[in-house]
Amino acid sequence: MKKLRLDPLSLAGLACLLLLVLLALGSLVDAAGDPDAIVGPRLRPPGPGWWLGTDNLGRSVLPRVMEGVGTTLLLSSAAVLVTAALSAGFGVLAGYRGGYLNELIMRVVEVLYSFPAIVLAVLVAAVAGPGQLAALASIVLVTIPLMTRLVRAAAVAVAGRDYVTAAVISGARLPRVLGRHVLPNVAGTIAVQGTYALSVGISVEGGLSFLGFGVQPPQASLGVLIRQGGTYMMAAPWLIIGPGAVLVLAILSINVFGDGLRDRFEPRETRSLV
Amino acid sequence: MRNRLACGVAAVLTATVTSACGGGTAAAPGTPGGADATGPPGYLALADGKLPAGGALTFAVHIDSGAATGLDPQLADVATSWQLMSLVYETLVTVGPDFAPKPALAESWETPDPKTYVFHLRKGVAFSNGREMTADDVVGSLKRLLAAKSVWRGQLGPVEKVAKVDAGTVKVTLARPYTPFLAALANVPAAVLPMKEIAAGSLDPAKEMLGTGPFKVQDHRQDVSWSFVRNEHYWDKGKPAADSLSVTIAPEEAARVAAVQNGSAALASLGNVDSAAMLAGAADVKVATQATTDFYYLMLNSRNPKFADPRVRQAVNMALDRKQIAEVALGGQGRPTGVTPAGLPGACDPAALPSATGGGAAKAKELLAQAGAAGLSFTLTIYATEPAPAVAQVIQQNLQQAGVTVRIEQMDEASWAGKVYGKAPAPFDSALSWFAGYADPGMVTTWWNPDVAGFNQGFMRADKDLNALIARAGETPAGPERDKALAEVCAKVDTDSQMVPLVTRPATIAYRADAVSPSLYATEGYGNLLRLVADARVKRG
Amino acid sequence: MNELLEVDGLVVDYGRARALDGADLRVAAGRTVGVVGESGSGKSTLGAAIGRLLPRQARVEAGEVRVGGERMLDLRPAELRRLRRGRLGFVFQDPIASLDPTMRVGRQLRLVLGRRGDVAAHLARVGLDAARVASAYPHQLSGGMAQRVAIALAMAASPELLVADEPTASLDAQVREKVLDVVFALAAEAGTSIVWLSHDLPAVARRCDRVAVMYGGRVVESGPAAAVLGAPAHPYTAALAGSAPAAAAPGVRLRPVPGRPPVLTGPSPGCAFEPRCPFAEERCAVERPAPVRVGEQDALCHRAADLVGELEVVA
Amino acid sequence: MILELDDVTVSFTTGPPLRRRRLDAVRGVSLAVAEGETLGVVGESGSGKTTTSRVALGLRRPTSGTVLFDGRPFPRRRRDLAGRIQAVLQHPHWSLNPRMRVGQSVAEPLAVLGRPAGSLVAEALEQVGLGAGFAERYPHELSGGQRQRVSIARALITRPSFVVLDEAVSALDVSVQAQILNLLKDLQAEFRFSALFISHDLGAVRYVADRIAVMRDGEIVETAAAAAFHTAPEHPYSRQLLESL
Amino acid sequence: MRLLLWWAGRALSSAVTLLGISVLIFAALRLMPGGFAETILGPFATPEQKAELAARYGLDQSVLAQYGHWLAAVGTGDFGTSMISRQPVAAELAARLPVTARLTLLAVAAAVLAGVPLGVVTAVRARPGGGGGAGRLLSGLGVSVPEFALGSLVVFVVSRYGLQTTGYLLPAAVLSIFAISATARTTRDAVLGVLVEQHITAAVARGETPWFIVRHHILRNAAGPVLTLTATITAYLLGGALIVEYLFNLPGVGSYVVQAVGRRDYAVVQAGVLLAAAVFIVMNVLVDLLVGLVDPRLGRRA
Repeated sequence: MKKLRLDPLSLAGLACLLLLVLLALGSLVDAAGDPDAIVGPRLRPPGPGWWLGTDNLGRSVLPRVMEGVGTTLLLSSAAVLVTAALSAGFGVLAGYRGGYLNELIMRVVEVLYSFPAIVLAVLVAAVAGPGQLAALASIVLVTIPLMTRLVRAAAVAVAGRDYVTAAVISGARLPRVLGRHVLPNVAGTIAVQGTYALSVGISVEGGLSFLGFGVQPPQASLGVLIRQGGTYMMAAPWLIIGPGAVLVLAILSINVFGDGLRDRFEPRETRSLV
Repeated sequence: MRNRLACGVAAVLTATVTSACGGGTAAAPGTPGGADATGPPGYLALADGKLPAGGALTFAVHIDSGAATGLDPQLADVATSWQLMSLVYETLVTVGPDFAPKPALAESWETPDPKTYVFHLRKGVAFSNGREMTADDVVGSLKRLLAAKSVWRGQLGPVEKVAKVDAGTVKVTLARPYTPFLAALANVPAAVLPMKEIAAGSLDPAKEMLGTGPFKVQDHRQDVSWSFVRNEHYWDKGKPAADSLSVTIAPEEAARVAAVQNGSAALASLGNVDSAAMLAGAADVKVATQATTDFYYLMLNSRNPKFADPRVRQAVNMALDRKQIAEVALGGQGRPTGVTPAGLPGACDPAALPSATGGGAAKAKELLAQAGAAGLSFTLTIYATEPAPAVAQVIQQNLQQAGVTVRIEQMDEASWAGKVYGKAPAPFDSALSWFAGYADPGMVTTWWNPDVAGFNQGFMRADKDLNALIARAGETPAGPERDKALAEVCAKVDTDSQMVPLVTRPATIAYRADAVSPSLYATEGYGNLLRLVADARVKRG
Repeated sequence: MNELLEVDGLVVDYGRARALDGADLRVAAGRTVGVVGESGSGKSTLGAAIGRLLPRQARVEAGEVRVGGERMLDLRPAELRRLRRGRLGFVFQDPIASLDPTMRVGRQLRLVLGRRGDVAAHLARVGLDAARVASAYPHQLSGGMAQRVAIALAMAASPELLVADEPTASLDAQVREKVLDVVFALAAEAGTSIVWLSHDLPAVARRCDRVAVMYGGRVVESGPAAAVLGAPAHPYTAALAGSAPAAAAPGVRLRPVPGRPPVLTGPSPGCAFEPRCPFAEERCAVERPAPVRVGEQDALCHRAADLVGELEVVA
Repeated sequence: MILELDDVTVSFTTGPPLRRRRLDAVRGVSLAVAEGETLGVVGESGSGKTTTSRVALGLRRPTSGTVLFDGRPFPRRRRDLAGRIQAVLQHPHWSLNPRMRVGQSVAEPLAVLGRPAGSLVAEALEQVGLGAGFAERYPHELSGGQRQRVSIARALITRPSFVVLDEAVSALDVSVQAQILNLLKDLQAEFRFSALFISHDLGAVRYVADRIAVMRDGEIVETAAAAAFHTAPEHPYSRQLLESL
Repeated sequence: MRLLLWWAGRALSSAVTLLGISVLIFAALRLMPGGFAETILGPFATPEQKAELAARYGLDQSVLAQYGHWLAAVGTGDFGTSMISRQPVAAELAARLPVTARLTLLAVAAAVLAGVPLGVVTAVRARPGGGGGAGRLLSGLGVSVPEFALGSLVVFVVSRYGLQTTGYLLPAAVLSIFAISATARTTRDAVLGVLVEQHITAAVARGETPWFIVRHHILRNAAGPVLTLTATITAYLLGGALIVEYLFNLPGVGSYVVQAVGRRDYAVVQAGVLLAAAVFIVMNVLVDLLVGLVDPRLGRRA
C-alpha cells in the first residue's frame, strides 16, 4: 500500500476535523456541562461559567455547540457510511454487470438526481417525520446519486482491467470478482466522494434543521443552533458565531481534505501554457 | 377556540393597530407624542389624531389566512384569519380595551331578562358595494352561523331564536342565561354578512369578502400578500385614517425584522420574545409587547396508561414552575395562569391553585412514588414554532427536579396535529399547545368539557363534576358569585390535570415610529393585532 | 556554431524521480538524428526539454539547451513563443490526441497558417485528400491520416528543427513507413533537422544520419547510424540490438539482458548499466563514465576502448 | 486438439437504434491448437486478434461457427473449466490487482478451485525467476517484467492444459522482452501446456510459436510453420510484415 | 434523422423519469404522517367536515385511483387545485415561477460569468501539488458556506444598517456564491484535464500564446463538464433558492412548495416537485445537445 502522503493544507484540514471530533467526543461525557441545563441568566455574553455565553433559555452555549458538532458529524458520517455502502453495492453491480440491471439502477439514480436536494430532503423529512432519522435518510438520498454514478464509472474502468479478466478466466464467481477485485479498486473513489458527501451531508443537515425538518431541539445540531442563533443575531451574536464558525470550518476542512485525498488518488499533471 | 397550532401560532403574531381617537367611546383624543410603547390605560399605543389622514400602510405578518373553509368568516377558527377578516367584516358589538362590550353595528342593546337581548342597529351602515345593511342581513347571518358546522357556534351559547323586530331592531332569545354571549358575539365569526347577495348567489363568501368594515380587498395572493383599500361607504366617517393597507406575508422572522428596520414595512408582528432587546439599537423602531388572554397548556394524555392515574398528572402539574416558564421561555412577558385566562376580569388567582401551593418538586416526587410511578419518563410532543420549544425545554428542566425524564419530540405542525388530534385514543404521552383566551374568562373553559369540545376526546376523559361547574359558571351573571364559580372551575381543572394551563402568551409588535402612529390595546382577547388598524395614522415626510 | 541544437549536461527531476541524469545531444543543421531508448530512459523528457515543454512537475536541476544558439531555459515567454513558432516543430506519439478534438481539421490548419495560408496545399503536401480531410473532425480520421495532419501543422512554418516523439509507434506497420516517408521528404525539402525519438533501433538506423542511444537518463552512445548499429561501442547498445526477437536467427536462443532498467532517484553514482553489464568492473559502480571517442562514436563507458571488437559478436 | 475454432464469425452491432450496422470482428476463422503446441497469431490492431483470443478463452460466444475445447463445446458455467484454461494478458500495469499482495494474486486460481495453496505459491514464484520473497510484495513495488512473471506464475499454478498469451510481452521493454520469451519457452518445455500466443510483433511470435496464423481484417490470411516466417511466407501481407521487422 | 431519433429517445426516457418521480412523490405524500384534514381544517373539525373535504379533492378514493385521475388530469395540463388557496395550482405556480426563475438565472449567469473565468485562470496558473492554496481555500470556502448561514448573515448585516433587502440583487448574490465557487472548481478541473491533453502541448509547441490557446483550444474542450455542471447546479439552485426565498421573503416556487408540504397541500407539492424535476431534465437534455454541438466526439454517442 502506498503511504498516504498529503499536502500541508489537507493535513491542516484533517487536523481541524480531528479537533472537531474531539469536541464532539467531549460532549459525550458532558465535558463542558449538560447542554440542556439552565445555568444562568438568559442571553449573557461569554463569561465565567458560560465561556461562549448563554442562550435564550440561559443554557451555556459551549456544551450546546459541542453537542451540536457531535450530532451533526455523527449524523452526516452515519449517512455517508450508508451512502457509501449502497453506492458501492449498486455502483459496482451496475458498472460491472451492465445490461438491464445497469439501466434500472441508473434510471433510479437519475430520478433521485432530478430532485433539488433540499426539496428531496424536505419530502423525506415530511414522510419520516422530522428528526434525526429523516435527516439521515435525506442525506443518504441526496448524496447517493452522484456517488453511485462515480462508483459505477470507476467500476466500469476496473471491470475492463486485466486482473479482473484473469480472475474470470480462472473461474472466479461474481461475488469473488466484485468483492476481491472490483470493490477494493473503487475504494479510492468511494473515499474521495465520501469526504465530499460528508460536507454535503453537513450542509443538508444544516439546511433541513434550519427549515425545521431536521434535528429537533432540545437536541442541538449545528443547523439547529444556527437557526436559533440567527434570530438572536442582533442581541446575542455569540449564539451564532460559535456554531456558524464550526459549521464553516467543518465543511471547509472536509473539502480541503477531500481535495488532498483526490490529488493523492487521482494525481494529475499540471502544464504551463508558456 | 383557537388553538390551531400551526396557524394558530401564527395568528398570534399578527398585528397592528390603531385607534383613532375617534370612535366614539374610545380613548381620549390627542395623546401628545402620538404612538408610544406606553399608551394610556388599556392601551399600548394610541394613534395621534392630529396627524393628517390618508397615506398607505404597509404591514408584515408571519402567516396568511389559509383554510379549506376559505374566506367565510363564520367558519374561520384561526386568529390569523380573524384579524384579516376583521378589516372587512364587522360584528354587532365589539370589545373595548377593558374587555367590556362596545357598540359596533348595534348602536345599543337592552337585556330585558338574562335570556333576551334586543339590538338596535346603527343607521347608515352599508356594505362596501354600497348596499345598505338591513335587519335581515343581521338575522340571516346569525341564523346561518347557528346552522353552520362552525366551531364558534358552540361559543355563542344556547341561542334559541333570532328574530327581526323591525327594520332597525333584532332580538335574540337564549334557552338559558349565558354570560359570555356578548363577548362571543364580538368576534369575527359572528360578523354580519351581506345575506342578500349570498342568497342571490352573486357572492360566495368562501372566495370573496364583502362586508361593512373599514377596508375592502383589492388583491390577494395566497401566502404572499394582501392589499386593502378604504371602504368609501364606511359608516364611521373619517375612518379608516389610511387610504390603503398592504399586508406582506413573511414566514421568516428575520425577514420581518429586516422589513421593519429598512422601512419596507411600517409594522410587523414578531414571534421572538426578545425582539425588543434585539431591535434596541435600531433608530425609530418601537417594540411593543401586547399581553393576550391566550395561554399555553400541557396535555397529559389520560387515555395513555402513563397518565391514567390522576396522582401522576397532579405530580407533574405540581413540579411545573410556571414562573420560570414565563421568565425563561417567554422572556418575562407571559404570566402564570389558571384555566380562566390571567388578565381577564374575573379570572382566578393562579397562585392560589392546589398545584401552586402543593409543595413543588419534593411533593411531586412523593406523589409519584405513591402512585408507583417513581422515575417516570415520558415524551412531550410539540410543534416547532417558537416559543413552544422554549416552553417545552423549561418544562423538561422543571420535571427533572422531580426525577421525571422528559423526551421532547418536536415535529412540523401537520405531523403534530395528526398525532395529537388525528386518532382516538391519541398515540402520544403529552403534548404542548395553546388556546386563544377570548374576552370572557368562562369561554375557554368550555374546551375542558370533551363532549362539547370534541377535539380532545382522544386524550381527555370527561368529568361530570367539572362539566357541571363549567356550565354553572356560564349561566351565573357576572359578579362575585360568578368569580367564585370560576375559581371552582380553576381548582377542579388544576386537580384533574388533564389539560394543564401554564402561562399566557405575549404578542410582540414592532413598528416604525417615523412611519406610523398606531393604536394598540394593552391586552388582546382574540389575537387580533389588526383590531384598531382603522385608527392608525400614516406619518409622512 | 554550426550546431542547431545543443543539449549539455541536462538534469531533470520529476519529484524525487530523476528522468535525465546529465544528457548531452548535438544536432547539426539539416541532419537527422534518431534518439533511441527504452521506456524510462529519458528520451521523451529530452524531447520535451528541447522545446521547454516539460510539465510543471518537472524541474531542470542542471544543464542547458540551446537552439540556434539561444538558451531555451532563459528565454522570456514571448521570445520562447517566437522561437517555437519560427524554428521548432513537434510531432507526438498519439496522432489523434494531438489534434484539437472539437475543431475541424481545416480550421485547425487555418488557425496555424493564418488568413493567407493555403490549407489545401498543406494537406496535399502530406498526401491527404484536402477536400475530404479539411472538413473532418480528428476522431473521424484514421491514425495515419491524423498523423499526416499533425505533420502538416508542425511543418507549416518550415521549422529548422522537428522533434518527433515516437510518431509512428501507434500506427500499423504499412502506414508507419508511409508516414515516415512524408516526414523525411518534407524535412529534406525544407532543410529541417529531425530529432526522432524511438525505441526501435533498427528502424531509426535505417533512416537517420546519426543515432543517439539513451539509458538511465543519459545519452550513452552516439554516432553515425551505421556505425552504432553495426559496431556498437557501448555494451547496452549491443545488448539492445541483440535482444530483439526479430534479430534472432531460427532456432537460436535469445540472449536477454539480465536484470531490469534502472529507476533513478538522484544522480547515478557510476554507470547506470553497471548492474546488468556483463563487462562491468568495480569502478563502473562508483565512477560516472565520461564520454570516450571510439571509432566514429562517442560512448559513456569506462571500458569502451577495451571492448572494441568484442561487442560486434553480440550483435 | 485442445482447442478448435471452426468457421468462427463474431459480429458486433454499433450505431444508434434503427440504424445499427453489423460489423464482423472476425470472419470465418478456423484454427486449431494441438496438445503441447504453441500457435502464434500475428496481426495489427483491428485485425481481430483480440476477439479471437476472447473466443478462445470462452469469454465471448461466436455469432456463428463452433468452438471446441478439449473436444467439447465450452460449458455453460465457466467454473467447470476452472483451472484448465488460464491467460496472461497485455497490460503489465493492470495485470495484477493493486490491492492484493503478489502471493494472493498467484494463489487466487487455487482459491477459486478451493485447493490449498501450500508451498505452491513459493514454487511458482521460483519457477518464473522471482524469489518466494516476492509473495509479500504489492504490484506497485514491481517492474513491468516482474509483473508479467507474476502473471505467468498465476496462470501456471493450476497446471492448465491451455494458456492464452494475449500480447503478453508487447508492453515490455525490448531488453526485458527476451527474458520473458525465454521463460515462456522454458516453462512450456517443462509443463507441456498448449498455448495461443497472440501479438502484433512477428519477431516475438516467430520466436515462441510452432505454427503461425496471420490475421488481417478479421480473417486468417495464412497459417504456416514458424520456420516459414524466417524466410518466405506465402501471403504477400505476411511478407510485408516480415520486411518491416 | 439521427437527431430526430435522438430527441425521440431523450423525450421517451425523460417521460419515464418524470413518471418515476411522480410515483415517488405521490407515494411520499400519502405516506406522510398528519393528514390534510387536521392540518387544513384544524382540530375543531368534525368528521363530516373532514369527509366532505376529502370528497371535494377526491382524497377518499384509493391512492391508485387518485394517481390515475391526477395523471390523466396532468396530461391535459390540469395540475389540480390548491386546498389552501382554492386556486388552480398551475396558475399559482405560474405566478411564482418568475421569482424563482429570476433568482436562479441570475445565479447561473453569475456562475458562468464569474466562475468560468476564475476556473480558467486558476487552472492555467495551477502549480503542481494541488497548487494555489489561497485559491483552493477560497473556492473551498465558497462551497462551504451554506445558503442558510450566509443568507442569515446577509439579512442581519443588511437590516442592521437599514439597507433595502427588496429586489433580487442580494438574494441572488447569496445564491451565487456557491454557484460561482462550484463552477470555478469544475471549470478548473476540466481545464486542468484539457491542459494535459496532447493537442494543448502541440499548440504550446507551435508557439501559440496562452490567451489564444485558451480561446481556441481550451474553452470548447472544457465545456462538456462545465455545461453538465450547469444543469446540476440549476437543480441545486432551485433548492437553494427555496432557502433564500424564505430568508428574503420572496414569493417563489421553493418556499411555496415547502409550505405546501407543511400543510399537506398535495396538489401543490406534486406539481411543484414535478416542475423542478422537469426543469432539471430539460436542462440536462439541452446541455447534452449543447455538449454535442461543442464537442463532436460526444455528440456521436448512440
